[in-house]
Amino acid sequence: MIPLSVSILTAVDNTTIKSTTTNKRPVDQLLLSAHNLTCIREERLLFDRLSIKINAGDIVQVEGPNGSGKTSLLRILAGLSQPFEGEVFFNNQLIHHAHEEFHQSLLYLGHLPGVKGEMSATENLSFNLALHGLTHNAVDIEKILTQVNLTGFEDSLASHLSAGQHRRISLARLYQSTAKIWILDEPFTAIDKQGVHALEQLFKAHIEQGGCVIFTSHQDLLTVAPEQIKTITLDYLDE
Amino acid sequence: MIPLSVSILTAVDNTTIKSTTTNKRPVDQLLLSAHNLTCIREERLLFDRLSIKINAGDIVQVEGPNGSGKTSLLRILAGLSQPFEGEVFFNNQLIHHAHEEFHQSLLYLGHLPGVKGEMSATENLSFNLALHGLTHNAVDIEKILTQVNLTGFEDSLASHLSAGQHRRISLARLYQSTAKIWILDEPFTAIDKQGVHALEQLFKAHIEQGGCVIFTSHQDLLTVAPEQIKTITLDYLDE
Amino acid sequence: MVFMLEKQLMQFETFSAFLDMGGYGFYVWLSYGISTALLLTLIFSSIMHHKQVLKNIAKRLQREDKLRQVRQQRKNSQANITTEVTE
Amino acid sequence: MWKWLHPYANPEVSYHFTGKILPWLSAIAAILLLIGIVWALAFAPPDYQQGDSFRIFYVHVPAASLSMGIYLGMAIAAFTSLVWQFKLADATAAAMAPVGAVFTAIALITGAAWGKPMWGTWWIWDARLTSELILLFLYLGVIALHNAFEDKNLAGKAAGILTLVGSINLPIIKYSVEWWNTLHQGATLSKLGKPSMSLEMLWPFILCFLGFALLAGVVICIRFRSEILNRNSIRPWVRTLVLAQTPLPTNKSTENN
Amino acid sequence: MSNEQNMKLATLSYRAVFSLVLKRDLTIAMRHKDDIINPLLFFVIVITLFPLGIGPEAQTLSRIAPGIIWVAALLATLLSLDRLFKSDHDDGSLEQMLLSPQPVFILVLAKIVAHWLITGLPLILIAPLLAVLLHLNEQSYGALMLTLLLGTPVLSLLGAIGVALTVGIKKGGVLLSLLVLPLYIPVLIFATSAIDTAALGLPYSGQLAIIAALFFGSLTLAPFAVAAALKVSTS
Amino acid sequence: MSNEQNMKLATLSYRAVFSLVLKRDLTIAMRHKDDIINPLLFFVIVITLFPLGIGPEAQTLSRIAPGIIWVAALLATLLSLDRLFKSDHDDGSLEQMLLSPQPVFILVLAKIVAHWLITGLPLILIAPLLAVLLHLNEQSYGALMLTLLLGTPVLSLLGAIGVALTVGIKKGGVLLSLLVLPLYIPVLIFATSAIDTAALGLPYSGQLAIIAALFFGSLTLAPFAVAAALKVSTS
Ligand code: HEM
Ligand SMILES: Nc1ncnc2c1ncn2[C@@H]1O[C@H](COP(=O)(O)OP(=O)(O)OP(=O)(O)O)[C@@H](O)[C@H]1O
Ligand SMILES: Nc1ncnc2c1ncn2[C@@H]1O[C@H](COP(=O)(O)OP(=O)(O)OP(=O)(O)O)[C@@H](O)[C@H]1O
Ligand SMILES: [Mg+2]
Ligand SMILES: [Mg+2]
Repeated sequence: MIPLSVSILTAVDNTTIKSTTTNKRPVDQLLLSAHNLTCIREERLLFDRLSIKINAGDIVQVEGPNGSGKTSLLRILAGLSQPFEGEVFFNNQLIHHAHEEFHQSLLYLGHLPGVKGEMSATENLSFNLALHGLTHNAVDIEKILTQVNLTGFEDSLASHLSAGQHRRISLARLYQSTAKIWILDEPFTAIDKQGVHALEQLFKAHIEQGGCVIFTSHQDLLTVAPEQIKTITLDYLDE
Repeated sequence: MIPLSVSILTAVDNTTIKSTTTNKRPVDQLLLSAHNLTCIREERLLFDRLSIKINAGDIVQVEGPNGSGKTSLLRILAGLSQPFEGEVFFNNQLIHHAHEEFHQSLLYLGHLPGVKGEMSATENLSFNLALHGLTHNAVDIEKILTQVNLTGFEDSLASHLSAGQHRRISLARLYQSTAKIWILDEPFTAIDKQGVHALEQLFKAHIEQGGCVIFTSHQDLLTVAPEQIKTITLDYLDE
Repeated sequence: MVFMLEKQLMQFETFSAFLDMGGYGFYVWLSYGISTALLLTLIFSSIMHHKQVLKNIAKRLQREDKLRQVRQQRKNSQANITTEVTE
Repeated sequence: MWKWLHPYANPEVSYHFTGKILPWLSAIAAILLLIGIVWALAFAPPDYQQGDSFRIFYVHVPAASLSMGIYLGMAIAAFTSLVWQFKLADATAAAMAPVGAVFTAIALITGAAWGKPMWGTWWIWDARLTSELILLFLYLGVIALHNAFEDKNLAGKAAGILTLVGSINLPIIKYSVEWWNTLHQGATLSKLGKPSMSLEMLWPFILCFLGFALLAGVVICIRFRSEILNRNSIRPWVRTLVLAQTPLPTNKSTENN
Repeated sequence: MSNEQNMKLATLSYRAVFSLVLKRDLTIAMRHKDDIINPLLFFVIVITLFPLGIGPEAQTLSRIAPGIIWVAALLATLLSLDRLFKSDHDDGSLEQMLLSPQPVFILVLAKIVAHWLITGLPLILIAPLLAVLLHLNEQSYGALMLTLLLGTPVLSLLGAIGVALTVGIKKGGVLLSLLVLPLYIPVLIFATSAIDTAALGLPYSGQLAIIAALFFGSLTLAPFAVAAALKVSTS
Repeated sequence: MSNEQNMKLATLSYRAVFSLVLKRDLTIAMRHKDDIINPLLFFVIVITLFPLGIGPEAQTLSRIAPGIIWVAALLATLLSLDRLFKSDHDDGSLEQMLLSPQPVFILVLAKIVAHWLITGLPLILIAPLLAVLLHLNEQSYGALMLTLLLGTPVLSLLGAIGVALTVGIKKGGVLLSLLVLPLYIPVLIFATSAIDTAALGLPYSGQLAIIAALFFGSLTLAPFAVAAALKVSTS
């Protein structure tokens, strides 16, 4: 309950918030904040009066055992679910009120990749980008697919790809994202080691450009120094 | 193409087979073997004339980048898909011929957990066990669920559980399995660290009892000594 | 005048006439019967539903209790192990 | 705008308030219905044309009007909850649907049982009958949708949207069915003109009508209370209340307090 | 791993496997009570659509009532077929069943019986009511009930073959109807003909015998066809 | 991240968003050509079931033809509704669309239009053929085509509301019919009544006007109802 001077603020009982002050950015630009979030699923209290502030340049890892509420928290931050109580702010406005700007600045990838099996990798990617207001020519798309190691699979239907390749199509959006806020739910699922490495590099580049990354994972990041990462550790409440 | 003296045998081009002779079991009991497997998906050659022998006491990790054919290999070994060429033997019989015995000795968990969202954790587990010929009373079931950390969720519908808890219901079967051959496709997906640790212990116990484990994962096992693990590394063939 | 008098009286001379309803007995009693049955079912099921809700909440409270105990036990045993190790 | 409602908008207050008025409401409803029905069955004069089958009237018409009235109420509640995020309205709408469905079913069944002696058939595809049948489907749709969601808050919102869509459609349906019937069938089986009701027929009718309406209110109250508990089960006041009433879940629980 | 004494490893008897799977499917259906009510409601609603589309004259309706009731039963069964294997396929349960040491045709038979109990039986129970709505000839009620009793299991059995064939295909919904409806045509023809014959007061045992033959034929053959189809469509 | 110059970030115009989503949905449908053929085949099969169930007399058939064609159109649309949002929901695309900066009602409208192009339009094209099979009165062909042209979009629009409400629910299949079919009744009644009126050689512009009103009403209101419903049922 003690407000820290750094980005992530308060929590009750089960939630440990670790945050270090290695942020070297001159101005801590506040991107996303949550105030007194309480979440109840199945009549079970997942977290209680959780307050978070996320600045430009933050990498936030939400940790915790299975079923502790990581996905629930991320969905609330993205505005996909309503919390039982509490609010989420973007630019000092409630996210429902700043609907369009918030969605312009948000990139959310959930457990489900949002990739159509009936379309090719190229078609999937260009639709996903266009939907978020980014227009590309074919060459760009091919370049991005190369970056996620899908060369040679550009025209395969997504349903004919392996689990990891399928996920890579959705991750490809990260390479061209203009959104500042990335919210990623277990982005490393099914991705091979080299892919995980590439993703981590991408995270670092993104925060250097003034973005922030909020993600969950049961693996630790390997190439990002631990002190660069802020962690929110959720745990079962009634302990 | 050089037949090694140990369990895993031959492969062509892209497939590295590493195998160490730390197996201290007096008799190498052959459990599963594959002969000259060739797999073609989407007119792409995944592996060519791959031969494998898996003995009691083996932990075999199938490795390789996304899309290299791990899932395809595991499904062929379990008899769920037919290879383009080659055969799989169990007890020196083709697996289709030894249908019932093979299925008695096999536990396969694929990408999909095989858990019904409409049933509770308890109901799911006891059905899954009963289907494989294991009968239990309620106390046993509750005990197993405690082992996979689902205490308190016994009666929750599976669709109301988190991603990891959902998978844990299917993994619970491992705790009571009488099958010798475990084939597990990315069993650690969505499982938290403590859960991964518990699974690894389970693997060790299983091979000590004369079973074998064939699994894929993009993470390395942490508590099993690397020399205890045999790896089959698949890679893109035309590289 | 006769009408006015009759108003005070029951319309049926005998009980069986009452049951017969001028030949329409089956239909009248069918209507009233089914209506009563439906309404009673509705009332009964609403009350049962209410009790079920209360019961479910109570059950959940109990389950949470149990969960808390299990976690506490686990925590204690873990604490024991770590202290043993450090000693 | 809804400030003045504030004290009643509190779930705890409204739970206890409805708990207090419930016994009174039930008592009045029971008395009215008892008197009304005995009067209707035994003392009211038979219709000069329909004879004693007319006694079905005393159930049929209240049920039919309540079936429509309750849908209207449900639509208003759904509107309130969607527009002003007024959560209790949600619970009210959820409580009304099954009650409305039962009254619709009663209207249909009593109507059919009246139709057999009067028209010679249990069912004809008359405008009024058909639209009442469709009303039943609308009710069942709302109930089924409500049951299909686990989270009752979401269920309320979804059912609310459906109720509103249905309420826009209801007049269209009614109108279309009426038109359809007259187009196809020149001479509808002549329904009895409104009997100019004598007082001795009117009184039991009024009693029955009020009785049924109050009964509907009572059941809606009971269901409303369950809905509130369901939606607030995490609140401390519910916990204390439940613990006070059911020390052990196996014990029989009493719901009146 | 040391608690193997707790359990009994048994090759279950056919009956045990059958009742295990039957119980599971019924449990799942009971969880969503809607699953039972909805095909029924669909049946009722489809039947009410016809008077609305055709017009309210009792005579026309009575003439076409057997056809309408049977077509509606066909469609209601068809729509509910998805339940049979689709969801089991999508969550991997089907894979597990095929890998279990139990004979697949028994599993399949149990699932089909559960499907009929959930969808076919309620249709039969509500059919007389709908017959009233459509002014069905009073002499035909017996024939209607008998044909439904023998015919709806055939619908479930034959339908299962169609679902098994399409289960691996995304959006098999309408493809399914294409495969299954032609198989349903004999049932439809003999059933309505039996009801029409009954309306004339003539004996209809011939038609009934044919439906019974269809029933026993599909009961013995369908489970094997389904088992084979499942193996093909899931690999 | 340094290649931002390669792309243009633009708040797309409504038209651009609309055509983007429309194109996508049509592409997906074209991949499975079945998607277009199947509702059509279902329509044809259901209509051919009736002569089988009712008997081949031309007079009866001609009498009930408008009703049967329209009921079949209703059911074919209903069966194909699943395509609208279900698969997008199951693979997470719907979530992404709701999170995109584009207004949801435009996305929704595009999807509905695509659905109509894929299912409604083919029905209209094949309807005359089926009308011949059922001996529809020759004077009614115009009315049949016009009512289908105005009526089937209403079916897609109203149906979308039902799908949006049930998209988060497993096995919403039959629940959907319960929600949607009552809403379809006015279209059914006015359309068949228009066709019947036309058969008598009378003007049917009244019925047509009402169907047109339903069309414009649902065109303006349904996208918003769908957007609201989607937000509720996906959270
Ligand atoms: C299943 C069959 C029937 C249904 C669904 C039905 C439905 C309705 C409905 C919806 C109303 C309107 C209530 C209101 O406006 O408040 C009504 C009123 C009425 N019904 Fe029926 N009815 C049926 C059969 C009958 C029969 C067979 C009779 C008598 C022979 C009858 C006599 C009346 C009368 C007298 C009224 C009150 C008239 C008025 O206030 O305008 N009904 N019915
Ligand atoms: N259903 C399918 N139809 C056609 N081709 C497929 C199908 N599934 C996979 N493939 C192809 O087979 C190749 C191997 O797929 P597989 O799923 O075996 O890879 P994997 O090694 O398990 O990858 P991952 O690590 O991503 O799970 C892929 O390149 C893919 O293109
Ligand atoms: N759809 C749902 N309906 C009801 N309860 C749910 C639902 N999804 C999750 N829950 C409950 O919410 C709790 C938290 O779930 P959540 O998915 O947020 O966990 P998580 O931290 O993401 O876990 P994991 O690491 O397994 O992904 C779980 O205990 C579960 O019981
Ligand atoms: Mg999660
Ligand atoms: Mg794989």
